[in-house]
Amino acid sequence: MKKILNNPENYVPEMLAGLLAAHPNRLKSVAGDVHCIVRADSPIEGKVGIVTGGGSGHLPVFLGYVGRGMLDGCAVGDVFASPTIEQMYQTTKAVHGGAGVLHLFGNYGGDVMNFAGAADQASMEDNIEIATVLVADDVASAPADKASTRRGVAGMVYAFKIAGALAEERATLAQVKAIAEHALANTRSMGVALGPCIVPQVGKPTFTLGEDEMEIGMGIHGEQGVRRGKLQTANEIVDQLINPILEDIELSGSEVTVMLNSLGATPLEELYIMYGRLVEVLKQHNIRVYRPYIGRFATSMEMLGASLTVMKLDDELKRLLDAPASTPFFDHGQFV
Amino acid sequence: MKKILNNPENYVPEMLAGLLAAHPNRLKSVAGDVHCIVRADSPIEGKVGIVTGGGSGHLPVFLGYVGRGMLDGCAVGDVFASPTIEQMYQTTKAVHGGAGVLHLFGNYGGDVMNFAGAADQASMEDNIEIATVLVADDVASAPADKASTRRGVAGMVYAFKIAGALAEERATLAQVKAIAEHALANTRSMGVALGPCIVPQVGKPTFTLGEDEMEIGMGIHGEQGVRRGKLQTANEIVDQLINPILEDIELSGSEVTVMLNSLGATPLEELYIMYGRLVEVLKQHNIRVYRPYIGRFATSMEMLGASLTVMKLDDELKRLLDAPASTPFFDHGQFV
Amino acid sequence: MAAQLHQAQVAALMASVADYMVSHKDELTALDAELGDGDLGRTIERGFNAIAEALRGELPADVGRLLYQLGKAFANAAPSSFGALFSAALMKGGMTMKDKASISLSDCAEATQVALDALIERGKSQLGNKTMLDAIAPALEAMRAALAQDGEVSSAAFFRAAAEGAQRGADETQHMQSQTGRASWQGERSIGKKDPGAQAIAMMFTAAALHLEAQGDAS
Amino acid sequence: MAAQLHQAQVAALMASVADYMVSHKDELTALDAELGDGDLGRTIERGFNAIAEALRGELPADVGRLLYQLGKAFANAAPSSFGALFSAALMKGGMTMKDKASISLSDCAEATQVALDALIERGKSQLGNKTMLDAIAPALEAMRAALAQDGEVSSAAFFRAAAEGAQRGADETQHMQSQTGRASWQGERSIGKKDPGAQAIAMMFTAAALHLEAQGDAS
Ligand SMILES: Nc1ncnc2c1ncn2[C@@H]1O[C@H](COP(=O)(O)OP(=O)(O)O)[C@@H](O)[C@H]1O
Ligand SMILES: Nc1ncnc2c1ncn2[C@@H]1O[C@H](COP(=O)(O)OP(=O)(O)O)[C@@H](O)[C@H]1O
Ligand SMILES: [Mg+2]
Ligand SMILES: [Mg+2]
Ligand SMILES: [Mg+2]
Ligand SMILES: [Mg+2]
Repeated sequence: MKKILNNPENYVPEMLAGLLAAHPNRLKSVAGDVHCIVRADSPIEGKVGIVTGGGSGHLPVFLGYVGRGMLDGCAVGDVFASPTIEQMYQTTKAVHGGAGVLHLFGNYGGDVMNFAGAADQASMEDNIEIATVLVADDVASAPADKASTRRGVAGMVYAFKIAGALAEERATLAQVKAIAEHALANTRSMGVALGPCIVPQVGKPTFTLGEDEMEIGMGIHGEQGVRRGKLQTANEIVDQLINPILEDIELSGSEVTVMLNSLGATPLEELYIMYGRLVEVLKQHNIRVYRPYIGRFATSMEMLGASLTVMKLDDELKRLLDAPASTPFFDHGQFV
Repeated sequence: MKKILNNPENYVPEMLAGLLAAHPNRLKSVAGDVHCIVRADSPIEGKVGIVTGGGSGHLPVFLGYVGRGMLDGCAVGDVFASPTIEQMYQTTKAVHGGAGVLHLFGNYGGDVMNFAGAADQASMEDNIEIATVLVADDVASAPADKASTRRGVAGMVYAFKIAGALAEERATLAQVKAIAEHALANTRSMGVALGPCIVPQVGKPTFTLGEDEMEIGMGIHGEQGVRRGKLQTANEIVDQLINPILEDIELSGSEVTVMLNSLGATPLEELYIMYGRLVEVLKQHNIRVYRPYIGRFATSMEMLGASLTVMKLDDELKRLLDAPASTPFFDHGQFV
Repeated sequence: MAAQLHQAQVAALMASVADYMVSHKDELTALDAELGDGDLGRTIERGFNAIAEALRGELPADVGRLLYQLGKAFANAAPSSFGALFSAALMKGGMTMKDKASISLSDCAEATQVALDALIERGKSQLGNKTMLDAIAPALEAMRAALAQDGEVSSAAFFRAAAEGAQRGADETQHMQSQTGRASWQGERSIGKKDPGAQAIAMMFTAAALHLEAQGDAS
Repeated sequence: MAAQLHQAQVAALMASVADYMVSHKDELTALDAELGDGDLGRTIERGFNAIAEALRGELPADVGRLLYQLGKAFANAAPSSFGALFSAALMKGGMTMKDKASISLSDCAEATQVALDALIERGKSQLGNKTMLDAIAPALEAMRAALAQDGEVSSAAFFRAAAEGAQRGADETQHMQSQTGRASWQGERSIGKKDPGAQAIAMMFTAAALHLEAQGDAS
């Protein structure tokens, strides 16, 4: 296992300590637990708090998006493992500014069940109004008629951005929830894996692929995809990512934002090669691209592969996408 | 070779085409050659142009830093290979706004000799005043008494930022050259490699390391380092990167900016683990950190490893570091 | 007199189960690697280590609060799907035995029923979806059958019956298509693989039976 | 009459050299992998393919412009250290023979001297620093010696002498410590390894000798 670490057991707490040391003006931990990370200026009176949570190993997801215009807090689990109910609860409590809290996170069993427990506890013990929105954007994980069982992947970054922008404008909890749902209803993703990553405490690869194999549709923890086969060209891969998305949501004639995301090891160079093909295909379908995001937005440590996310835009989503945001990993525009 | 590409021979031109398609408002190519990339608003009348160049495979270095407040242009070579004299010349010509052009690039033989040829041509044929500053920040590559032969690594990003900020203020070529030299005189780097990358046209790893080995001081193209040995802990690695730097430049009691840079595959999580140790060591030497940069700033495609860069700050460097910049890969602050 | 388990016996039994589970974790990792993300062994290890540790500390005097506390320890140590559900089961099941310093075997069956209901509520899943539920339900049935057949059944025999039921149920999951959790993303390809959570449940009952058999417990 | 090489003969000779170099590129890659970054074979391949391609196109009638054009083709195709230097050598060396439709062997030696000087100027390196210079200098010496010994020396014998000199020089680089280019970053560890650029030069002269020998050229 070729990793720069001190002790697999301390991978996450040491990572969090480093993160807090690097961004003291932006982030703080609460309840004496580095796994409970919130904006340094939390709670913000009168603003809906947005809390996410999930396993580590996906930076910048999740906690890299805690900051102005995006998230208020993040409960951080061990690598690829849910945080605890207690951590979710403490994070929720710490960002509550009187306007309620949105739990916005990926559709993974452990997270779902633990957030349910945390929501119960926050509403029962502290009378905090909680709304919950699950991210389930990965078209590879279930057919359209079971869309609600899909897993959440990079599309969550768009949900963070859109919901975060509206919350920053002091919208109500119901409004923030509604816009998150609206953004996600218009968001689809699909990925491809070329090589595995290693969970530090496990010490061996999460899956194996032949020297010349790839898996289309594989999940970000190595969950099985839709098809394993010979490694194909960039153009063929892009086609296999975009086509299922185009079948799942009507996009012709519309404007979209796209995110081409490396799962970690795949270099930017290859994302740009993919992007060349992507715009070609989108053009064929009369789809215009607004503000492409190309880089590493949701990773699986050193996994080799990439994902594509498309969000269909309307005026409101465009306005919120353009709104300023400032977090350790996502900066654009300027707050006035 | 597990890469997402169409044809190794077209790796770079397809990457560039994708990049130009993604950032049409920021970048354009000139002289009918996608290898000659300049700011979309080039040339800027009365502003010193800053041109860099070098091999591909290091994104965001080099061309990712072309934009307001940083670089004006970049001549792009094949993977790990110098661009041609002609490409450097055309790029230089395209950004010349009447105030001269600074050639600012890493100390690699091919680049040095080709930039020399391009500078000759630009001054002879077009009467453009050219200044040249080489980046030679890698302390692992030569002892202090041969510092000018050192290779250039991630420290060039600081040079781009500082020189770019001053050029944006309409300083003269001599001033821009002087501040670039000043920044670099205060900049040192050192890296560690845990695993190789693959040059697409070569198809096999640039070097091999045993399953449990690392190489301290290895260059970003796989050039030999100072020591190959057993993989050590994050803390031990950080010590071996920072100590040679502390021996090379007097930093006690001063303020620095640091860059912890992944060479590609090494995840952000591990950089933060390293950062935790780094601040500890710096504190022991009474060195304060201003604005740490933690992420992927200068890579070698999917190489596994990391580098550390330190730049000692004074008021002027701090001011220029804080100045706004806006490029496809580097955004901070806002232009007014 | 019908078999009773005192608080200390329950604690000893849970310690044995914890021990057994930790040493059999790799089997569960392997199953979860096939069907899920390969972390169930780790969940089991962390969760049961936390239980073992809690058992070495100060313990409530009644069985209900004991199980509740162990459930909470599991939840904080191993918050995966299985952890969230199993800990909820222990906590809710435990709550039915609050204030009881000793419990009967029908209390056990009753608590298992409550736990099963709690799991269904929290996990929003159903029997037949290829989950741990499919091991718990037949275990519960076997418990009820054992009690119905012989009111004086020994706790060892009672848990042996439950273990056999759970194992049968776990084995049955091989023929099911997963409808819940990350295994469901495999769709039809999930058929033929045993559900790791169900197998974990079967192993726990087996561990309990082995413990009681080793005690020569025929009370 | 002293040996002369006409433009067409130079073109044919360069085509043979290009061919030979491309088919021997792997040896150079291996040397450069030891001492540098392993791309010299690729530089050679691209550069000489570009030369071969240029030779298939329209050619200037004089040897000087021919070599200048081939140098430029090499530079645009293979802009590495070796490429930048070798192409400069061809261009500057070529310029000394501008307007000559045919050249003598002492023109060759003269051009080599000019090329060597140009290399030193552009590369800011010196003899003994373990570079291609250390193959060119002894080749030049051998050329001069051959001319001095026998004013009527055949072009085949002349280039054979140069090739032997270059190869001796290239072999000698093994004992040197690198002072220039990326190999210098290896410091003392560079000792014992042959300089790839020097070996490339030796191979070019060898290829030229082989070509002329095969022509049975004893003019
Ligand atoms: N909603 C659910 N209801 C009941 N059991 C479930 C549910 N989801 C998962 N499980 C059980 O949990 C097991 C997987 O546990 P675990 O490995 O902890 O999950 P994950 O790694 O996906 O969080 C499955 O084999 C299944 O028995
Ligand atoms: N400054 C220099 N002067 C003379 N020869 C040089 C110089 N730098 C490099 N070389 C020669 O070039 C060879 C390496 O060429 P190449 O592989 O193209 O370099 P790189 O890959 O470093 O750009 C060396 O073996 C050496 O002979
Ligand atoms: Mg899991
Ligand atoms: Mg090279
Ligand atoms: Mg699992
Ligand atoms: Mg080389």
